[in-house]
Amino acid sequence: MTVKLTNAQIAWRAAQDIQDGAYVNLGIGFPEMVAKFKPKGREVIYHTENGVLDFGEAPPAGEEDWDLINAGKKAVTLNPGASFFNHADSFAMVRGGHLDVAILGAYEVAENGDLANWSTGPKSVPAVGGAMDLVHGAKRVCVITDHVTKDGKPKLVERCALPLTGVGCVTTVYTSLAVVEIIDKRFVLREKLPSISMEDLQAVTGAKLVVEGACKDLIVPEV
Amino acid sequence: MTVKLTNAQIAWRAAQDIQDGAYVNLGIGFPEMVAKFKPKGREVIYHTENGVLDFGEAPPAGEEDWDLINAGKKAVTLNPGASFFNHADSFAMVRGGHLDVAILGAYEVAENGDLANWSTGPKSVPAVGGAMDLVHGAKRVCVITDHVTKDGKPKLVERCALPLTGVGCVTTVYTSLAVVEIIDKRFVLREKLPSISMEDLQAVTGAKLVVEGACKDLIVPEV
Amino acid sequence: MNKITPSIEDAIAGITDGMTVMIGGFGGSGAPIELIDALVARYKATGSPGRLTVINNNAGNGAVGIAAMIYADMVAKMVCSFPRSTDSRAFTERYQAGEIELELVPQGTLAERIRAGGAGIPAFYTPTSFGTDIAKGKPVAEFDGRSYVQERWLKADVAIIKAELADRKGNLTYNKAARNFAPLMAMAAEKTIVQARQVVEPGAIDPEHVVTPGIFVDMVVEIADAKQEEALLREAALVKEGAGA
Amino acid sequence: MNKITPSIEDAIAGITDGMTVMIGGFGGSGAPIELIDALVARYKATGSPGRLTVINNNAGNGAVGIAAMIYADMVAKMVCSFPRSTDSRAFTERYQAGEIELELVPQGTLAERIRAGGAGIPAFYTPTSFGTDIAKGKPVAEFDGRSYVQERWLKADVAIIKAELADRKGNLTYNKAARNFAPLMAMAAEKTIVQARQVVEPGAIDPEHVVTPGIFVDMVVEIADAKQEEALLREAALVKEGAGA
Repeated sequence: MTVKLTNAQIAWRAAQDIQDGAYVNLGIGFPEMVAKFKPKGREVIYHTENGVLDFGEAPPAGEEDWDLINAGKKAVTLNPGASFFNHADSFAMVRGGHLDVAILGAYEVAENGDLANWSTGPKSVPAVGGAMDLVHGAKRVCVITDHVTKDGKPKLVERCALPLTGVGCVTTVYTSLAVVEIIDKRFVLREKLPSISMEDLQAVTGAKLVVEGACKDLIVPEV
Repeated sequence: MTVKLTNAQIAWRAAQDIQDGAYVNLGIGFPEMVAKFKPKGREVIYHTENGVLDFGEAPPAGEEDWDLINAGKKAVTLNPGASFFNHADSFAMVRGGHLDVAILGAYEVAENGDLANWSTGPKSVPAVGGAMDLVHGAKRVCVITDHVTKDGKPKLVERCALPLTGVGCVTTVYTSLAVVEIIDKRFVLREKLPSISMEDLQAVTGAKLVVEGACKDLIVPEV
Repeated sequence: MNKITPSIEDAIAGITDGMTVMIGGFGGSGAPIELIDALVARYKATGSPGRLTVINNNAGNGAVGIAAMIYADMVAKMVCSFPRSTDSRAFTERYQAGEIELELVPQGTLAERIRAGGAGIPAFYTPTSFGTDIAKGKPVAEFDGRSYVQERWLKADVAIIKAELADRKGNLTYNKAARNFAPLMAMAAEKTIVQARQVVEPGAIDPEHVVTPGIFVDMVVEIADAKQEEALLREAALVKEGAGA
Repeated sequence: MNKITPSIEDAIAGITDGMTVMIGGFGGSGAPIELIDALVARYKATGSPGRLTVINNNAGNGAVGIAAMIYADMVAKMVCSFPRSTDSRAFTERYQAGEIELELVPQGTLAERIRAGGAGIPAFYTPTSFGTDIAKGKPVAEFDGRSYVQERWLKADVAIIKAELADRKGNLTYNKAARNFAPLMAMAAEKTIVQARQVVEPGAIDPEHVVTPGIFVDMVVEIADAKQEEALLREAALVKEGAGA
């Protein structure tokens, strides 16, 4: 099983499902990459927890305004129609269900929609940020992740072993091998790489993959 | 007992206790009169529930802007340094304890600080407005009122008979005959008209008036 | 993304029987008269939308705005803090005849419940109304030795509000005290329909000055010369005085 | 009424041992560096104010701002959502040595708790953290079939924040995303101390554009050329790189 999507390709695939006019929050790090692959012709409005709506790309090096940053503390620019607001209003947008899509990374996703993405255990300094709010706000809570850990262990599991970020909150998982929706506490397989068999995919997945209707080929260009 | 303060004189007396730099909310109607008697040299900032801080006097007739009104739906003007905000922020100022003084009218005030000022019973259309919030927000909650009803019945009572606006909320009562503070669920008499005897004042008061230290003469100019 | 709708009828087309409708305004300031007029006209022409629950600080005044909706018998229930006004005959008549339901909410609690609806807070505690008739039947709790009443969020199917400037992305400013409940209602409604005095290009409103970010807005109709409810009431009063003289 | 204080030392004079201090800023944007520097200088000179509880989204970065307070051993407890940063050595060292306490709060809950403190709401329910370790020991309740966690308000003795414009009545604007927690902290603290880039006459800020009304502000110090925390950190990193080369 040497064939799998790169992180960029996973981000590309997730980006295809973001509709024109969507309000989107991209988590810090890998999820930020999704913005690069917005399909042409679609207008997407990005929200960041620290109180900016409709921000744009990073400014050229040397032109940063460090009072104009995103939640990852990276400098950003503004699109026409941007707005600033305080943190309570920002999380009213999140918690109040006003975002269409939130995209986050994951350590583990369970078939019941539970997500673990904030703590690998009691050793490190705990830090949760806005993830616990984001998973309960957006209409679609999407995870992008490698299908397995660096050690080859499944990240899609029956029950999360790590500390939870949220209960029953994930709607879609985009992995390096497949696209999986969580429906009625089951992993419903929507797409898989054509190069991997159902058996091999199930073997690296920690919970049952259900096929309902068609399972399409997961086809992603080189990006 | 024909000698008593006019409404204007009650308002004048209440105005004397508003300190320089105070943030003040004046209830609709009679309490609005207090603004007229602000002692010279003091700067008082008025708050109105519908989202204006630091408004000024009424504009000349014909120059009203009906989008610039107070809670009594009267046209007002702005002082330099005024601000607009939404209703939730406006009541955050109230409920959050940021106002120094709120001045309201009353049907009844009880010695335990209970106030009844919103409903005279089940017959009329009930309407509460912002009074129930105001009585739990300001640092000083002052009532200005005639000492007795039109029928001569006491308005300062042991327990309110009418529906309550708030429990244990009133701090000071300015009446047509006296100034009374509510301390530890007792009416503590601070000032009374020199022309009325303690006995006569007690006779028109529905609960015991306590004197602690000096009871000063209530002296108010013609206004 | 273009939230501008040229037709006021199209803007309100999604409002149907039995919906809960938040209507911006405090007294006459901020009342979206043209949107209300279009609703009343549609009801008179088609019998819909009826049986509405209307959330507003007041319950109409004179015969315009919400009072016109009540007179047209479109309103089954009012949620408000102050249904009495200088001339609130429409509501008073229907209420005393038992033809309209009233949920009376203290003004600050009304504002906070609407904000809570918009912010995903299903319930909160407030000192307001503790120990009063308004608190009857509501859960109470003590925090740090003081007693509080639990209040629930308020949401709506639709909010109709009046703004000053708007852009195609739905960013809004307001005019003076006409702001009042509008930014909260825009957050708390499934769909927010705005009448704005002027539509401007995105970016024309300084990002620092946006009061309602576009995420809370669904449709915008430009009404350049909007009626002002208080001005209408005063005109009507003058006409009446004239007629009486 | 004049809330302008010429001396930064006078402005912070009321901050004493054991106080709870809210500090504006998200990462480096909005960090009131000069107010913090003055606090650290006073602590180093006098041993006070120490044993502080600091409320901020983060727990300091590099050796400036809150990190400088932690290095100076002024901070007994941090209340924050994200104490890990690119270079959060100061906090990490003290935390792993058991020398500093941490109350970890999800970012949206942190914002809402501070707003609740300012708005007189002692407790509210949020879906955030339900079923997680963060919710352990907190009351939970079900509303409309969904489970929520009860969270309490957060208040402080003092807030120190950074603003863009200020007038003598305390009205404030902010610069871009430096706004973040500052308007909430100004509401939730007993005393709010502001460093503003520029002091202007009352009325110079349009009443429509005031972000924090003066009622929430107690003292204002004008700091025209304030340091920017992120810029300081990048300068420090460059110096270090240079030294290492």
